[in-house]
Amino acid sequence: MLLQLKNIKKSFGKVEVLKGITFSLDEGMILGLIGENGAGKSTMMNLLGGIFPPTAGEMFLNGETYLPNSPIAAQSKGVAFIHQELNLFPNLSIAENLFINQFPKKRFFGVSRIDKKTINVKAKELLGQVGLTMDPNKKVEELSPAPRQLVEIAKALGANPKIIIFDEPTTSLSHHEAKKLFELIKKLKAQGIAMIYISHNLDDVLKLVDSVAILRDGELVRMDEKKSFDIQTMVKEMVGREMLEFFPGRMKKIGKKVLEVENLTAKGFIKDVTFHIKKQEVVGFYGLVGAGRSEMVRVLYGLDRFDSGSIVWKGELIDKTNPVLSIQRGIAFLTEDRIEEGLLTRMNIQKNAQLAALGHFTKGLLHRINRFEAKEKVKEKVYATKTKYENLTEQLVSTLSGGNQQKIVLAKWLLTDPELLILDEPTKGIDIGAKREIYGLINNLVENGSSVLMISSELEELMGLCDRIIVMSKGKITASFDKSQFERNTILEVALHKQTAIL
Amino acid sequence: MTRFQKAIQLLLNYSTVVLFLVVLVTFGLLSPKFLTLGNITNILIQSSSLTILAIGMTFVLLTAGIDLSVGSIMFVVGVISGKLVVIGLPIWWAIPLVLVIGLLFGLVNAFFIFKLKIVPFIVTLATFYVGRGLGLYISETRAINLPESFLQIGSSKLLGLPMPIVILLLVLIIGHFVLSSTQFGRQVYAVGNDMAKARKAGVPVKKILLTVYLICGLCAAISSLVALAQLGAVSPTFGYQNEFMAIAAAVLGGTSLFGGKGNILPGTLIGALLIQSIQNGLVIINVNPYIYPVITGTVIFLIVMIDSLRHKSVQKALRTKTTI
Amino acid sequence: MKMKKIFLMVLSFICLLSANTGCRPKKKGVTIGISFETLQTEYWVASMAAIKSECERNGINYIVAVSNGDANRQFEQVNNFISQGVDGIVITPKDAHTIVPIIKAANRASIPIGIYNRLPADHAGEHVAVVADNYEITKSTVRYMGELARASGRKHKAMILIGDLGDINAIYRRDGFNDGIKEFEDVVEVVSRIPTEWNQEKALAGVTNALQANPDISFIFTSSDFLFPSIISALKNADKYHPIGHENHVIFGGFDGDPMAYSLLKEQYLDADGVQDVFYECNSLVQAILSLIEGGKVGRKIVDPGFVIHQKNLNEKATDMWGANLQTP
Amino acid sequence: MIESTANKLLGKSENTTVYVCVLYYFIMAIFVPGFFTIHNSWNLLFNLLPLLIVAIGQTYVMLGAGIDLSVTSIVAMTSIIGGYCLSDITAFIEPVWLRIVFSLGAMLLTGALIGLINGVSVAKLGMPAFMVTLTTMMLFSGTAIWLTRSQNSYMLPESFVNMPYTSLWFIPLPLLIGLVVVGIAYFLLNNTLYGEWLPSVGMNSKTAAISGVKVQSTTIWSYIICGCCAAVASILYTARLETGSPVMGQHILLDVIGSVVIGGTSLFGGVGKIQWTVIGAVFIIMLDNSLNLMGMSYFLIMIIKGLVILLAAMMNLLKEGKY
Repeated sequence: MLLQLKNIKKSFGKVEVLKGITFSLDEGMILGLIGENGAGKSTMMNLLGGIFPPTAGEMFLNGETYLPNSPIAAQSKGVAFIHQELNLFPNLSIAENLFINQFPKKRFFGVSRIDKKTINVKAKELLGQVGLTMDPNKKVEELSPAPRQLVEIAKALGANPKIIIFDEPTTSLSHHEAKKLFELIKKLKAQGIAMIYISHNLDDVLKLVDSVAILRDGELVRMDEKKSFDIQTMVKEMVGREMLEFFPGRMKKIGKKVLEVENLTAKGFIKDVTFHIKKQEVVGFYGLVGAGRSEMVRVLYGLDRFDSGSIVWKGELIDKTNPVLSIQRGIAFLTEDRIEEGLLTRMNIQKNAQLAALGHFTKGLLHRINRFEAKEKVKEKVYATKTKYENLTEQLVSTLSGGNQQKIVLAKWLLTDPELLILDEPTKGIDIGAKREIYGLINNLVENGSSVLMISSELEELMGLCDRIIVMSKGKITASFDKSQFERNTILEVALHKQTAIL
Repeated sequence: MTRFQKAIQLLLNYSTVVLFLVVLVTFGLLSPKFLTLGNITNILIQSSSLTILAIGMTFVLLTAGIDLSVGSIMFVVGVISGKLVVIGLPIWWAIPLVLVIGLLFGLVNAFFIFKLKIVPFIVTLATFYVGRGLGLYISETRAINLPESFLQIGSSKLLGLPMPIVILLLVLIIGHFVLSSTQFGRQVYAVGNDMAKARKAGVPVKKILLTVYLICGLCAAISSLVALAQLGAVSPTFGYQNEFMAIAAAVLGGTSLFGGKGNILPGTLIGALLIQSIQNGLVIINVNPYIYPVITGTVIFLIVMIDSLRHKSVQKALRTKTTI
Repeated sequence: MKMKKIFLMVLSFICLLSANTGCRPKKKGVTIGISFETLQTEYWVASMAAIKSECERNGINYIVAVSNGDANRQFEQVNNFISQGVDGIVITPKDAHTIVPIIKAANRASIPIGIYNRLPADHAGEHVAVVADNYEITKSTVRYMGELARASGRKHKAMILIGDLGDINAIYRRDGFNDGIKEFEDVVEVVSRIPTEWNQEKALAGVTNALQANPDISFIFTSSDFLFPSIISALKNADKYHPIGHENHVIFGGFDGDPMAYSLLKEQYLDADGVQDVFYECNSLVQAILSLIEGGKVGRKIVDPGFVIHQKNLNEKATDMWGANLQTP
Repeated sequence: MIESTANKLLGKSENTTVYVCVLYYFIMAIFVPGFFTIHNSWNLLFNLLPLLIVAIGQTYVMLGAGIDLSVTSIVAMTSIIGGYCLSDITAFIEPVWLRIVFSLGAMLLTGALIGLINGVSVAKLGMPAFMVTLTTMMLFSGTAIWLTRSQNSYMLPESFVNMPYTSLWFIPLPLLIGLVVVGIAYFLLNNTLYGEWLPSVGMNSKTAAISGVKVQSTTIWSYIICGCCAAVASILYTARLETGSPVMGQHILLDVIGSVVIGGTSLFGGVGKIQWTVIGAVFIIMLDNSLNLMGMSYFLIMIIKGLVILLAAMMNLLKEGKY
C-alpha cells in the first residue's frame, strides 16, 4: 500500500468540506476521482499536495506519516501535483522551468553557475520521457497549451515522484493531444508510478483508470474497480440525492422573443452562436469548463467585443454593447467569480447592493444621491433575498458567508429591475438552503415578467429551473433540449462525449 | 497576424534600439563631432555612473518592485566617503566602508518591504527622504571637495581603458552573469512573473527580494563612487533625481515595470546610453539647455507608453492562447 | 506578529525621543534669527560663521535655519522666527523676488530685517541690504584676464560658467563678464556659455562637452569658485590642466575668493579671482541690524566694493581674502 | 503585555490619528516656546491650507487606486502661467479684478489639462499611474523652467498679492478658499454618484465596470480634480510669495503623500475620506512647525517625516488586518 488516508476531515471556517475520507492507493494504480463541483475533489488533492493541512485524520505514505507543509515538501516526499492551472513561468525557458529550484550547477573559479550543458542533456531526457522533442531553450510563452501540459508533467517527473495527481489535464487539449497524454500515463503506470486522475470527462476516466472513487458533498460515496461502473451509474452516484420539491414550480406563460442572437462570433472564444430567449423564459447553458459559455455571456453583456454576428434586443438590432448600455436596456449579469467581479469586499452591504442601481437614486446636475431612498430600497431587496446580516451600512460584505454574499450580489442586480438576468454559476460554493432561496428568487423574477439566462455546471439545477437547456462545446452550440426532452443521461452524454449536434 | 501587425510588433519589441539608432544618426548628421571616438568614449564615461545605478534598479524592477531611494543612497555614500577621506582615512579603507552603507540601505528597504509588507513605493519614498535628510545633515548642506587622490582614480587607466569604463564593464559582466547564469538570477525572473506561483514552486521568495534590494543598494554605492571620482566634489544636489533616470534607463532598455521581463545586456546598457547620448548630443549641437528635461521627459514618456501597449498586446495574445 | 508591534512601538519611541533633543531654552537679551537659503558653498559657510562670530562678539543670541533652496520653506522659517519673538532677522534670500513677502512679513511685525549678499527687488519693503558690487568686481577680474590674453600674443577662445539665472548676483556677474570681455574682442572670442544652475554635476557635464566641441578653449571664467572641482576634473580629462607658464595653460578666473581659489592661486593654476569681502559684509550687516533694533537709522544698501586678487598682488592682498584665512578642508 | 498596550495604542479605531494629533498639539503647546501663540496659530493655518488642498486632490486619485507624483510640477506650471498672465499679457484687461479672474481661470485650466493628460494615459492607454505621473512630473517641471528660463514673474497686481491678508466677512481669503475646497471635496465624495463610483473603481475596477460604473471617465476625472486642486494650491503659494516661480512646490511631494497616508487612505484604493486627509495634513504641518520651532534643522525634520510616514503606513496595514 503506497498511500493511505484515514478519516480525513477538512473545514474552512464553519463549513465542513471533507467529512471523513478513507481510502488507499497501490503502486502503479490509476485512480479516477470524480464528483460534482464542490464535492471536495480539489480540497482533497490540495491536502495531498501540501497546499494546506487537514483539520483531522491521518495520511500515510509508504507506511510513514505523511503531513507535507508545502508543495515542495510534498514533492520531495514523492507526491507531484499537476494543477489545472499550470504552475509555469512563461517568461522562462522550458529547461529553466524544469529546474527552477534545483539547477544543476558547476563551480567556476569558486562561483557556482548554472551548468547549461547538463541542463540541456537532462531537460532533453525529461522531455523525451513525455514525448516532446523540442529545444529546451525555447520560452514557455511560445508553446501552445498541450506542450505546456507536457512540460509540467516532465517537471513533475524530474523529482522522481511515486504519485502524480492530475487535475483536469485534458480541458485545454485537442482529441489527438489527449490521446498522446493517455499513452504517456500508461507508460508511467508501467514504471510503477501511482496516479490520481480527476476529470469531468467520464469517457476518459473509464478508458484510463483501474478504479473509480466518487465524491459527493465531502463524502466518499463509492470506490470500486472500473469494471463495476458505466457512465450511467457513475452519473447517478455523482448526483445522488433525489431532489424532492427542491425546485418550486412556476406559472407558465412564456411570451415573445426578447433576445435574438445570430451567428455571434468572437475569434478564439466562440463561433457562430445562434439562440433566442423569450419573455418569462429560463434558458440554461450546459457544457464543460472552457466550453465558451462564460465567454459568450461576457460578449452578450458587453464586457468583451465580438467580431461578427448580430444581437437583437426587443426587436432592435444592437450594434454596440457595454455594461452601462446593458444596464440601461435592462440586462443584468451575475458573474461566476463573486469575489473578483461581483463584490467590493472591503465595503459595506449598502454600498455593494446599491452600486448598479445608483442611477435610480440620483437627481440634478451633480447626480446627488438620495441616501434615504437608496437605503430604503436596498433594505427592501435585501429583505426579499432573505440575507442574514447585522447592519446594512456598517457591516463589510467580507464578513458574510458565501451564500449571503451571493444574495447581496443578486440583490444588487434585482435593484436594477432587469428584464434579462444573466446568471453565471449562481450557486457555486453555496450551501443547500441558500441555493433553494436563490431558486425561489429566480422563479419570482420570471413570474414578474423577466427572462433568465443561466449557466451552471450542475445539471440537476438546470433541469429543475429551465424551460430550455442549450449545450455548448468548444465555443459552439452543440445541442438544445426543450423541457419535455430533458433527460439527464442524454444531456450529460452530449456534453461529455463531445458528440455533434442533435439539433 | 497580418504582416503589418507583425511589423508593428517587431517595432514595439525593438523600439529602444530603433530609437537609439535614430538618436545617433540625427546627432551625427547635426554635428560631425558627435560620432567621433573621443566623444563616444566621453558618452561611455559619462554614462558609467547611471548605467551602474540602472543595473541595480533592473534587479529590483525584475521582481516587480521599485527603489526610489537610490539617488539618496548615492548622496549619503558620497557625503560619508567625502567626510572620511577629508579627515584623512585612506581611500582604500573608505571604499569598502561606504559599500557597506549602500548594503545597509538595501537591507532596510528589504526589511520593510518583505517583513512588514509595506509597498516598495512608500518604503523607498520614505528612505529617499531619510537618506537625503541624513546626507544633508551630515554635510550641513556644504559641498565637500574631495582630495586629488579621488580624482586620480577617476582619470586613471587600466589596460588602456579609463577607470570608470573598467568598473562599468565589471559591474555589467557580473550583473549579466548573475541574472543569466545563476539559479538566483533565473529565480528573480520567476518571482517577477508571479510571486504566488514562485512560492508554490518552492522558490525562496523572501531571500530573493532581500537580495535584489541589497544588490540595488550596493550598485547605488558603486555608482556614487564612480560619479565622485569624476566630479571631485559632493554637492547637496548630488544624486538628485538619479533614481528617476535609473528607472527610465531600465524601462527604456525593455525592463517591464510589471516584473519578469528585461535584461542588463544589452537592455539596460542601451537604455542608459540612449539617455546619455541625448544629453551629450544636445550639448554638442548647442541646443538651449533649458529644453533638455523636456526632450528627455518626452522620450521616456513615449517609451513607457510603448511598454504599456506591448504589455497589453501580450496579455491579449496570452488570453487567446490559454482559453481554447 | 508580536515582533512587528514591538518594533512599531520602539520606532515611535525613537521618533519622540529624537524630537525632544532639539529643544533649546530661550536666553535673555537680544535674539536674531539667521535664515540662509543654502550652505552649499564655502562662501555661505564662511558667511554664516562670520555672522555668528560677530553676533557672539556683540553678545547677541541667534537662531539658525537653512531652507535648502526652497523659497516657500524660507518664508515659513521666517514666520517661525517671528512667532518666537526674535528682535531682528538676517537672511540670505533665494532670489530678489521671493524675499519681498518675507520683508513685508517682518515689516508687519516691526522686526528689522537685513538682507545678506543678494539684493531684493526695488519694490521691497523696509530693509537693509549688504551686497558686493558683483558687476564691477567681475568686470575688473575679466579685464585682468583679458590683459593676460592680449599679452600672450595669440587669439583665445573663451568659456563662461553662468550661475542660476534666478539669482540676481549670477546675472550681474554674467553682465560684468560680457561688458568686461567686450574690450578684448580682438583677442578673445566667447564660444561657450554654460548654464550651471549652481550645480556641480551640470557644470562638469557642460564643461566636458564644451571641451569636446571646442578643444581649443583657452580662457575660462566661472561665476562662482565652488565650481572649480568640476572644471578641473574636466580639464584634466582633456589634458588641459597646466600651471601658469606652461604652453597649454588655460587662462583661468573665478569669483568669490574661497579657500580653494587661494590654494589654486598659490599653486599657480588660477590667474585671477574676484573677492567679496565676507568679514566686511557680515560685520556691517550685524551692526546695521543692531542699530536698527536700538532705534537708529541706517541706509537701505551697503555696498562691498570687493577687489581682484591675482598673481601680482597675491601677497599683499591675501590677508584681506577670506579664503586665505580659512583652512582648506 | 507589550502587545496589548500596542494594540490599544495603535488599535483598530480610525480615530487614533485624531487622538495622536490632539495629544501632540498639547504636548507641543506646553513644551515648545512660541508654539502656542496667536501668530504661530496663524502660521500653522496658512502653512496648512495649500498643502491640504493638494493632499485632497491626491486623496481623490488614491481613492481610485492611482497616484499622482506630478502635483509638484502642476503647482510649478500653474504658478508660472498665473505669474505670466497676471504680470504681462493681460495688462490691457481692465479692471484689475477681471484680470485676476482671467488669470486664475488660466491656472485652473492648466491644472485640469495636465490632470487630463495623466488621466487619459492611465485610464485609456493602460500605463501605470506611477510611471505616467513620474514622467509628467519631469516633463512639466522641465517645461516650466524652460518657458521661464528659470526667471520668476513678479510685479503681480497689488490686490492679488494682498489676497492672503484680505478678509471677506471677517474670514481671511485663503481660509475661505480652503474651506470652500474642503466643502466641495467633501460634498462630491459623500453626496454624489461620482463619490460612490470613485472608491468602487479603486477597490475593484472589474466589479465596478460590470456594475455599470464608467470606470475610465471616473479615473480620468480623479486626475483632473487632482490637477485643479494643485492649481488652487498654486494660487495660494503664488500669492504668498508674490512670485510666479518655476520651482514652486518642488519640495512638497513628501508632505502631500504623507498627509494622505497618515490620514489612513489606502494605497490600494477604495478606502479613504476627506476628513482623514485633513487630519493627516494637520499632523504633518504641526510636526513640521513644532520641530522647526525647536530649532531642528530642515534635514532632521525630513528624516523624522520619512520615519513617521513609514510608521503610518504600518499602522494602516495593521488597521486593514494585513499582519
